[in-house]
Amino acid sequence: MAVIVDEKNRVVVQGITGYQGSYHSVAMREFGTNVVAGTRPGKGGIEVNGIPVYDSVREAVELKKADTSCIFVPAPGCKDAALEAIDAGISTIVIVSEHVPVLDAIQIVSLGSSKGVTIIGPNCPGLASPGKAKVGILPSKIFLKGSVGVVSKSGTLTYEIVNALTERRLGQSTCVGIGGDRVTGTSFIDILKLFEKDRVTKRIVLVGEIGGTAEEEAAKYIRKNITKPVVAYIAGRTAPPGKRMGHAGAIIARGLGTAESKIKALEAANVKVARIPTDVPDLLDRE
Amino acid sequence: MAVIVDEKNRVVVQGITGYQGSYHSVAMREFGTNVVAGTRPGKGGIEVNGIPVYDSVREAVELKKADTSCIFVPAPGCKDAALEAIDAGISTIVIVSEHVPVLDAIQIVSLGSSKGVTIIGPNCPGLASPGKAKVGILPSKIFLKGSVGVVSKSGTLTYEIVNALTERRLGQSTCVGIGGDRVTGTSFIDILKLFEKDRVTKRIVLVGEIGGTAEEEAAKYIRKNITKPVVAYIAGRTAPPGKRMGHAGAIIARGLGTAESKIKALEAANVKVARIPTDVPDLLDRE
Amino acid sequence: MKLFEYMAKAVLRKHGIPVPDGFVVSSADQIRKIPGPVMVKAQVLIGGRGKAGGIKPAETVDEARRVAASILGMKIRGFTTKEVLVEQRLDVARELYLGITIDRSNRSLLIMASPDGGIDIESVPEDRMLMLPLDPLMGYQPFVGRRVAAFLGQPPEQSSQIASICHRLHELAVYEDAELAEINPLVVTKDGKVVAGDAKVTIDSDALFRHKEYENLPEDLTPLEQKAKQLDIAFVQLEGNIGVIANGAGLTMATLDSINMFGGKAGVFLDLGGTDDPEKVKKAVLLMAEANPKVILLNIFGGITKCDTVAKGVIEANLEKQIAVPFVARIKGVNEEIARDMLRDEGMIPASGLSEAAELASKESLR
Amino acid sequence: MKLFEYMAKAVLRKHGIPVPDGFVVSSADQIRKIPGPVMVKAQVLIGGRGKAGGIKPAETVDEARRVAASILGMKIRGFTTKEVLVEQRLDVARELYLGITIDRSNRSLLIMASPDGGIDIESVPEDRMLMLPLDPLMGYQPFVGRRVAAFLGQPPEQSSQIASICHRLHELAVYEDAELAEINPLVVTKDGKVVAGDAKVTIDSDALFRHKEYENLPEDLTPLEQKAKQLDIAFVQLEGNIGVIANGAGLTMATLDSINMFGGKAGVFLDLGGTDDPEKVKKAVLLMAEANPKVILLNIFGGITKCDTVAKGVIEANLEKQIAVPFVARIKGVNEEIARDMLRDEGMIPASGLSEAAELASKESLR
Repeated sequence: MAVIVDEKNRVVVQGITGYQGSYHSVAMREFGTNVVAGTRPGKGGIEVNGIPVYDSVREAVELKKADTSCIFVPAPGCKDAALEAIDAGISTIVIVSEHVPVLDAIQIVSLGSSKGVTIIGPNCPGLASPGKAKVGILPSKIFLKGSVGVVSKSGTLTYEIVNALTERRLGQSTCVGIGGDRVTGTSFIDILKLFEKDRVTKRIVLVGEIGGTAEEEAAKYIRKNITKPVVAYIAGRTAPPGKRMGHAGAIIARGLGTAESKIKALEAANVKVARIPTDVPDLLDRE
Repeated sequence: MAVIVDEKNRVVVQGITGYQGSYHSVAMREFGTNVVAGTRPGKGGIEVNGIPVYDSVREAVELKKADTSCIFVPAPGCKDAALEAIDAGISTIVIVSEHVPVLDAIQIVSLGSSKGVTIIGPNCPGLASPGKAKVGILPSKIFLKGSVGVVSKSGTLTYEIVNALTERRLGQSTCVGIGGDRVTGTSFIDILKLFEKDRVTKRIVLVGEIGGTAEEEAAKYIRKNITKPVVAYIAGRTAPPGKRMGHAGAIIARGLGTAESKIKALEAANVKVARIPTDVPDLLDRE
Repeated sequence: MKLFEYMAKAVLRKHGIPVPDGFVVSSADQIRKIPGPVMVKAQVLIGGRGKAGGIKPAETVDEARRVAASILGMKIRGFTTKEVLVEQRLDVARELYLGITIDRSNRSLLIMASPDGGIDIESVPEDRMLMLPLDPLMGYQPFVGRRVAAFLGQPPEQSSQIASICHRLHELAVYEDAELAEINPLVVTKDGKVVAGDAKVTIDSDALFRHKEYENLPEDLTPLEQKAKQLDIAFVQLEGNIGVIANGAGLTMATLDSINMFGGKAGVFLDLGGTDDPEKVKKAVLLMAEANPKVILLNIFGGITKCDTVAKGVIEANLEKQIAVPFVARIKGVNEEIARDMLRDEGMIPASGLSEAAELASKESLR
Repeated sequence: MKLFEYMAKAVLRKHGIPVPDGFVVSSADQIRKIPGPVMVKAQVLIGGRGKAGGIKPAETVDEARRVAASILGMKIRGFTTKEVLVEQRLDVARELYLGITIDRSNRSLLIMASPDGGIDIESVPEDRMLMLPLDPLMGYQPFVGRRVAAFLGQPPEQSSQIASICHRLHELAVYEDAELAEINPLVVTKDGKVVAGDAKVTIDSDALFRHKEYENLPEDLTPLEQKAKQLDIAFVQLEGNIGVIANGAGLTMATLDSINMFGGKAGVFLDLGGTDDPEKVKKAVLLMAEANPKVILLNIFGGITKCDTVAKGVIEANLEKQIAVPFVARIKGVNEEIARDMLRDEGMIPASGLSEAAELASKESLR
């Protein structure tokens, strides 16, 4: 059993007829994922790369026993797509779609959590367990099977770091991109919890960014609950203060949210923090 | 441990300053219930019959550790009151208020169930476990401690039947009035499940009414899951067809919902069905 | 509360659901011009109008007036036609069914749809009827409309109209507190439009406090029913001759069942709700006296109030309006002995149990 | 996207929240009459206007014109004042704070309130600031407003106004997709009215597809920022001289961090988002050329597209507009060797890793 998904998950790709949906459904299948169906309202009956397409997730669940969804539907239709998946009984949903309105994300995430559905994203690259399965858009070539668990807010930066690990023969158990939007279904803590339990994962890499307080909360959690070694990188040490921060942001943050605050919190939790991404494999090697 | 509530529950009475709220908070306390607080927005700080009144349920929870609420707030404010209680972390809510709009009831019940809150009512007399506690408006005098579990959709008819049981020295373990509205938080099945598990309850009385299919569903459940003897009474054998039933009602009901249908279903589940309320003790005596 | 068809259609229109052009009149000469061929439809709150001759076509203004005159005043299953709806006749290609109501078992709203709309909707086989409970936390989402449209199996252009109507019907139910909103038939016209052919809307009467606009709508009530409504007492007219007053729906029905057991037959019954308020009991007794039953049976299970106080209310009513018929009274609760003596002294027939009361009343009614 | 104060107040008014009477002008002579004593307020999308002299009182039309003329054109922390709001002056008894925004940790909306409103709101101690996350499934309910009003500790009459404003502010956030709606100060006037003294509203730019009304609002953008926005590229101007193009926010920030490690300083940076679309890369290169950095650093991590295809886009851009400054290019993914050779042939400086690229660019920038 890998973290969240493995080769047994039966994946339906929502929005399979688009460029991304079509490309990545094949890439997922080639990685080992059991892609059983796609959906596109009004296009039911066709096939995309040999994958049957249905009008609704319900049909994919009833006819193909889909239990996992990967959503590529553009932002305006994303909430509908995600709630359709929840309503149809899908238990794990990876939302790749970007630019999802934050109030839509709040609704998706709160409904998902009230029904016990795991939601990853929105605006996330998804997750991959080399040798088992991937759900999302992470480039397959960068991975190497191994025992490092990677959890990250970022997309391409995650690829950069996974690639650096692989070049140093530091293989990965599971890599989860939780997405960098302000509201996401899965947090660092959710994934850290799974990595701690997962018998394959021996060491953990956490990739964060400035803004929000998720890294500080993760640090607090690590200090209390994580026994496996953790190495972190926080992007944005030298970035300008975020443009989103008005008064409300400052009131909420109360000094948290900066790179310094995050790094300090992580170091207090005995996490080694890399200064630049290429330092991550070095620090990990020393653990 | 009695069914749902006992003398350990800490009850807050929402709408304690009204006639009903004031009267029944004392009646509950005299029955043995631990009434710790009342609420009435804007009236925080006063006392009603020695019970401290707060502006909000949150204060009653924080200051008096209330975990159970009994709502007397008139229908227009009932949804707000119930959601306030859910939000404040109350785990059992008895809604006495009648004439609650059905869409409000749907919202209360679905939110309650998504948070794991037990909701009884709306428009229900509440529940009583003689010798332990009662939450609601059931007349205290009719009860006798014993081993018969009573579950009923009705108010005064429940009193009639409990009274008849008591006159025949057939004491009650717990009596739950689930309310007769179309949408209620707790169903016959929910209570039957608890009675089956409850070690004090030896025999069960179910009091239903024409309309809806709750009795048929209960009968199906009894057949499969209930080992204790059940006696039922269905009010409305001779009542005229309900005025509410239009096409939609008939489509949904598909022949169910009548007294005949309910009685047939219950008898098929080996439940003895009384023709009139006063037959209930006789049938129960024979079990 | 049920709305007349024309009001239901106005509510549909308000929420953006297409309905035929039309207008309502209470006398034939109010018809000045018509939008082409029309249907003239009796406005009564009961089904089966068509079979009863309450719906008829007309081609010209003159004919519309003639037809309207013939329908106005018509008695349809006990209801008098006071108004007719004169409405553009639809060029029907197909008749579908779409409705939304309360799903008791799922504790949610429920969308119902069938490709076989029209008069026999109640006998449509189960597999031709979609019953779709809506998750209350999720509310309506576009995928629901797509599913409904797919079930109805119309071409894409009609499907998108159906999905939109489905969305608006849900909105209507939520905004108007409709416990039932039903479009039957939902007509697909020959030129491809999807239009509500007929509509039933019932507003949840418990929600009227937030819908003042429905409060003073005409209802088809007798004077006694009107009075009962004002007192918040349920009033139902049955076939028998025993007038029953009880508190609580369950107890009222149980009282009817008990009467029946002893050979009696209930006539009017009044249900006070779960209260034992002496003032309300008194008013119910006065109201019952107006309904002229052969016997009156009062069955009150006391909760808060003491029985003697309730009995006092009954006696006051009797003083106010001498009740000439046998009056069987059963009041249960604290001080019931005192109450019984008071009632006996007043010439009433006290009873201690429900069965006893039912037996006594039945006997009196059969004399 | 941030709204100017006068627009934010128009949105508040639309949702029934009281705001002072007022109007906006872009030149002093547009002021014809005023509603009594007024404040003239610079309309810029930056805080600290008051301290900078951008808010001034006026008693008469003439004075208002003089004051407006002095404020119009004023530079406030880098922003030029193009319009002023002329607004009824409030007779302030108390200044409160009320806001709603996104709570990342709770994944919900968050209501914030403080009895200590005004300019120093950020330094209000925690126990004077109510932070109330709203359960998304429950939405806003009246008890929330009561709680907020109780925290603000005003008399009953003001409390009910506050609860109502709180309700409407939540409605505003939901209907307008506002990621921030802040009233600071929320003024209690001497005659007991509760009015929004100042307002900040930020609309979630991801939600503009359902708010066409905000799409063409004025924003204070430079021509290059405008161009970047049209291309859906994040454009940020920093202090340094290395122009950075990367794909993805995290990777872009990591590139800045790496440059900094090697002593360089980033100037303009462009973030393409998570894409490696060659066309978008090409457009970003052309845009960067216009920004005149001393060195350009391109860092693309390829996902879908092959590196040589991306390199081809870069080379095309270079052909279209000869780039005279050193160009360090790192493109990672399939066929990266081929891409590197292509770039070298074009006179660019290929790099294989992020550190190497950062080091090369920093060196070039320090020459």
